[in-house]
Amino acid sequence: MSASIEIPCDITPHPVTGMYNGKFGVWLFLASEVMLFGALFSSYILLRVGAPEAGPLAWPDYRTNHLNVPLATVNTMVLILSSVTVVFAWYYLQLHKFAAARACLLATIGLALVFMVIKYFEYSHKFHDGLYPSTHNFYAVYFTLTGLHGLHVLGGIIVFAYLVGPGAAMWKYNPAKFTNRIECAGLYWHFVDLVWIFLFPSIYLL
Amino acid sequence: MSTHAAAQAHAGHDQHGSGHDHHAHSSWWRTYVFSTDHKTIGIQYTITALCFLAFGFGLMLIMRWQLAYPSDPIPLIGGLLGKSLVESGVLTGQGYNALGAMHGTIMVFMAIVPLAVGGFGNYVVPLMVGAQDMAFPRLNMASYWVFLPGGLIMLASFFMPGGPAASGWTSYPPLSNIATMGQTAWLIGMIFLITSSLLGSVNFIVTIVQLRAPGLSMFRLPFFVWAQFVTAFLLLLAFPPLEAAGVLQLMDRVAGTSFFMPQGLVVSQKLHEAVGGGSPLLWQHLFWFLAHPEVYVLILPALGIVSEVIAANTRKPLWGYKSLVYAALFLGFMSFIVWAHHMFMTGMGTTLSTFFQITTMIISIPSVIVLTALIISYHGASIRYSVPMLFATAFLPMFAIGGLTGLPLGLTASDIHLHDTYYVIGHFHYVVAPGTIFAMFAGIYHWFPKVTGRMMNRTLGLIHFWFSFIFINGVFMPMFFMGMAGALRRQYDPEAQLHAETVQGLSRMVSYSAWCLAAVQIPFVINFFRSIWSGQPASQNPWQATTLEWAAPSPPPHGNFAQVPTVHCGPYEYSVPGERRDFCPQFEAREA
Amino acid sequence: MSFATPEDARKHRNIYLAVLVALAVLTGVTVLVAQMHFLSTPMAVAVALLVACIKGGLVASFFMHLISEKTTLYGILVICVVFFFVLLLLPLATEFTNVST
Amino acid sequence: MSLKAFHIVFVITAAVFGLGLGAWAVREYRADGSTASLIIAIGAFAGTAILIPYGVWFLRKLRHVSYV
Amino acid sequence: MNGAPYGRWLPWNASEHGGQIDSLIDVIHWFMLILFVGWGIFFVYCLVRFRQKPGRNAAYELPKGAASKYAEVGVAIFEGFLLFGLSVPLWSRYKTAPPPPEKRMDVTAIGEQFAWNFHYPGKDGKYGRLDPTLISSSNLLGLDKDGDPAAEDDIVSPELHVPLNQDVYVRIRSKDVIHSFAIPAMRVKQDAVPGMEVPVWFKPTRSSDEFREAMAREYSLDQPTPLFNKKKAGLILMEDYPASGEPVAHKGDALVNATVEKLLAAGIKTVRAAPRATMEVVCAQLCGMNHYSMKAPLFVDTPEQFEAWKTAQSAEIEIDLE
Repeated sequence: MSASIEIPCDITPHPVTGMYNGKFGVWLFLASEVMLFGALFSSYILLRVGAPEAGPLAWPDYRTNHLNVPLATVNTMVLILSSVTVVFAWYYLQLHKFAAARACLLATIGLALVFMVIKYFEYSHKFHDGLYPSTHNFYAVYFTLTGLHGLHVLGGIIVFAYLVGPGAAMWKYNPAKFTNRIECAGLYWHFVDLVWIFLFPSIYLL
Repeated sequence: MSTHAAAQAHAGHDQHGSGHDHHAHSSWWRTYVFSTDHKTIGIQYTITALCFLAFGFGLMLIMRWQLAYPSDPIPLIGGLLGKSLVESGVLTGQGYNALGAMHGTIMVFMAIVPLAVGGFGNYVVPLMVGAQDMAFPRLNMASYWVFLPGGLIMLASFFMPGGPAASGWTSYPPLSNIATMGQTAWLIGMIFLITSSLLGSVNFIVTIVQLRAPGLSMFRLPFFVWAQFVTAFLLLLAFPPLEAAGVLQLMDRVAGTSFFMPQGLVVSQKLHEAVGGGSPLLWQHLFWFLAHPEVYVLILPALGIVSEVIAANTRKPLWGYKSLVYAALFLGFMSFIVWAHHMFMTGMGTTLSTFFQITTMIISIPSVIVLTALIISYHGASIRYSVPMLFATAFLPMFAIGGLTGLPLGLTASDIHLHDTYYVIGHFHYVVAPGTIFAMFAGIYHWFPKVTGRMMNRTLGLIHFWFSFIFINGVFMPMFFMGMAGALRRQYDPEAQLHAETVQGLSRMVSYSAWCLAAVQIPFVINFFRSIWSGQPASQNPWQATTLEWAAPSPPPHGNFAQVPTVHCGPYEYSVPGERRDFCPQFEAREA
Repeated sequence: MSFATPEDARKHRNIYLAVLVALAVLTGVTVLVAQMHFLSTPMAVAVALLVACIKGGLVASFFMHLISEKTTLYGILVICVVFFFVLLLLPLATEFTNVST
Repeated sequence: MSLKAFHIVFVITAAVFGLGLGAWAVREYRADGSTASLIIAIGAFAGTAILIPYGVWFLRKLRHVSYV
Repeated sequence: MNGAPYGRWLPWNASEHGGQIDSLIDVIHWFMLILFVGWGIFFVYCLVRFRQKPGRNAAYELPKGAASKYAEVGVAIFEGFLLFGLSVPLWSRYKTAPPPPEKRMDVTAIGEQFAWNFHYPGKDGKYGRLDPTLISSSNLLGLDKDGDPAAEDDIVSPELHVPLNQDVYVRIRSKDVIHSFAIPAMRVKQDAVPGMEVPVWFKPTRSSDEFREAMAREYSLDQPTPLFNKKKAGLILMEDYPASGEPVAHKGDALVNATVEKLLAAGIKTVRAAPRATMEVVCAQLCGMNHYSMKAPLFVDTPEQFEAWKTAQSAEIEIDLE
């Protein structure tokens, strides 16, 4: 009986795929996420195209939909900035500058929290105005898509909080693997930001 | 990978804290319950799925009573069932629909997929690729522990007010939107099950691509691994749309949105309060976008198992190994663009229906190729009729019937008459019941010695096989004739309609066969448990097979192999001329 | 893949810059088409989609191709993108070719 | 694809998006002259103006990091 | 085409296009049978011929694959023929060429949990406005009789009556959930999706009378078993009884308890009777707890019968109005 299990390509890239397991896994996960959001976008398009031209069920456009574009623009910038901080956390880890990396990760978490707070204000403003998911299918789409995206952001916050908190201990005994973990988390985070970049124009601006 | 990281990589093989506990020091919980060992997880999946399989089968046996003797009280257990299902011992219409919906859901999502992928896939794939474990052992554990709550939520819905979901396993809105609370439980359960499948599929793909033993190129992989590989892709890319659909339906039910609710619905002469603007067909698209690939999720692992069993028992290489692989890949790809053949009757126009008919006919070609390749593999063989071989052999004609009867359903014109009749039930059950489930039995008998180190009893196995074979045909063959006569599926009272009344005799025959089929599973259960403790001890390679799992001891220890095997040849080198034995395992080097 | 020589690196950087410029120009085209109103709405949408496809193609072929010679992942992502569009377009097409009165 | 590669794709997408948003806001400003639109337009173009040189700088800075 | 209309294989076909569907089904099944038997013979031969025997090894060399290639190509070609030769043209004819408005009988079928209702436009050929807010238990469709003059002569019926040998154009709708409008005898099936109106059309070529003649059976009236359980509900007499002299019961009378008593009193113990409704519009899509009971009788009337029925329905409407 072997005393411990060695999984190949746990840290070093596989010669054929050029990826270590974690990165490959994250990309596969992102592929499934593409299909998830694809289905939601598909629903959005179908409902929008199928909506009547006039009447209470007509689809509101950006002039009439009561969404707050300036706030969402700020949020977009916040997310883009948080992607930059993530990539630099990874970069600093490769240079063995752990303190700088941690600062970047903390900044990422901070920016993500800012995003969530702004989101909270947006939502509560909608509720205050009597706009609920049940008001109209547009708000149903708006709340569902941005809500699901918000859950992804929340997931990212938890992952980063773990990596900067208890998970950071790994840096001491297995820095290569820790760096990989940051890269995987960063890939996920970039994807979440990318979804927002597509969500923003298609919900707020069209 | 940075230069720094690369430099670190080799130094960084310290596994401390990465979750791969040393087997010897693990607690009972870590070894048997929250285990990260793919074999333990595979066994957990298998046992759980077999329980769900029996449960789903039991639901059908109750429904079969109503179909044989409409409105007669159910004997023995009629009084034990809850108010949501029976009234004074008689199954209600709502109860019948609930049992039907849960039978479908349990069998597809909680029995066969976990058995085929979670059970066999988890146990066998890492062994077959010569890995010590899956790529992400803890993710693997998480996948099981997400699956189980999903299943339990489904079961819990039986105790909810109004009973479990009763809108069919397809859960078409608006019916499912206005249904009782059980439907919400169904949706939440499904989201768990889908998440579990996603976690599992990522693990499978990475394991198969990255963790293969030295010398094991992709085209030296056993067909079973290829089948699991394609299956994992189907799970990965097809399941998320259903997850999205589930979220949307949950929003409809909980937050009052109208994704699937059009305007002006009048339910029981009252205007429904939903604002409207939704599309009921949207759900069908999202559902079938998953559910058609799901068919191949059910069938591909079965084909994989059958191929392994046939190769080992015909003592010759599989005919057309590469065409099998390409056929499986092609099946996987095509399965994403045929889904709307489930929706021909929704009012689809000629253009799109022609498109979907064409893709449906095209997808039948690789199935024909697979079947032909497996049948030709028998030619020139030296067939050893072991119990798994009998099941695998029976699988082929059963799968052929299931596949062939798909033809009239895939063509719009003949589908007009056959859509939603018992013909459909017969068709897909031939694919999954005498098809996939027979393959699962073949797999259980085949790998039982590897898992437990003991053989299963042959006599009991023969009894199990022959009677199952007879009765399962007694269950499903009459359904084609009932469907031809126009008897519709999902009918609580089988005699309510003129055209169905005339085939009630057949319906009763189906019920008798089903109960007999249940009875002849008893030898299997006895055999299964008796063999675990007192079966004849098995050697490391009792079937004299060639693939890598037989290089490990029976049962394999934590870490699987004493040392990671090196692969020297393709997967099915049987009866090689000039060799001492009639098999050349992948893990043994040949002279010259 | 890492660059062998500084020249190599510079060459690649120039390509990236060229692609960036091309992307910016194409975006300008989209905006121009949208602003000028000399095309009917479906045509404008078609042009916008076409430009978007070209842009996507640029990103995929230059960046992704240059990024790595390893094709496994890109194969998977391409399949994913294909199914994404299937999912996006086929239900829509089906809905709008339905037989109705 | 490494995080570096994905970051580049991301920056390009973000820049393209910034241009689109800027163009949209300019059109809005032309239509109704609202200050908010003007601010968004300026902000979006400024963001893009930062993102593109940032992308180039990023490429240069991480030259030694592999794309795989 | 003899024996009972409903039996073990396809039911009698009562529509013009149904024959083509039936022959397509037959062709496919012959094809399936030939293929399966062909495979089966080869398979059984292999199973017997190549069973394990001492002293004989399996052949490592694989058999040549030409035959299988031919088989696969043959299957593909035949599937192509089924598709482009039979199914697509049939579907296209069936779905894209509705009968011209002046030649057809127009009716709307509206599904609800758990019944079908049929809305005929009446003499003026115009449908009255349907308003969901007006729906009540006495106005199942919400027909706006007061507000819309076109609604005055509209007929709303739980039975579907169609004239023999005339094109019937059915607009299919649903009030609540998804139903499926299915008439097995007509080879018609179309989902009723709420929010959509989808038409189907067919031309009945066999009358209810013809079906009834074939379904008529001898019924014994003095049996202790209840004659009028749900299975045999809706029987009508096929002849006058007694045949000679003054009949106590007439052809077409419903076989209800009162009639049976009269017949038994007259000393008649067996009668020939058949179901009144010989064809059914059923729901083929799960629509809730009583899905199985969602059906409506379909009558294919001769032109005279059809006119008589319409007149009777209009008379009822007038009584209502008074």
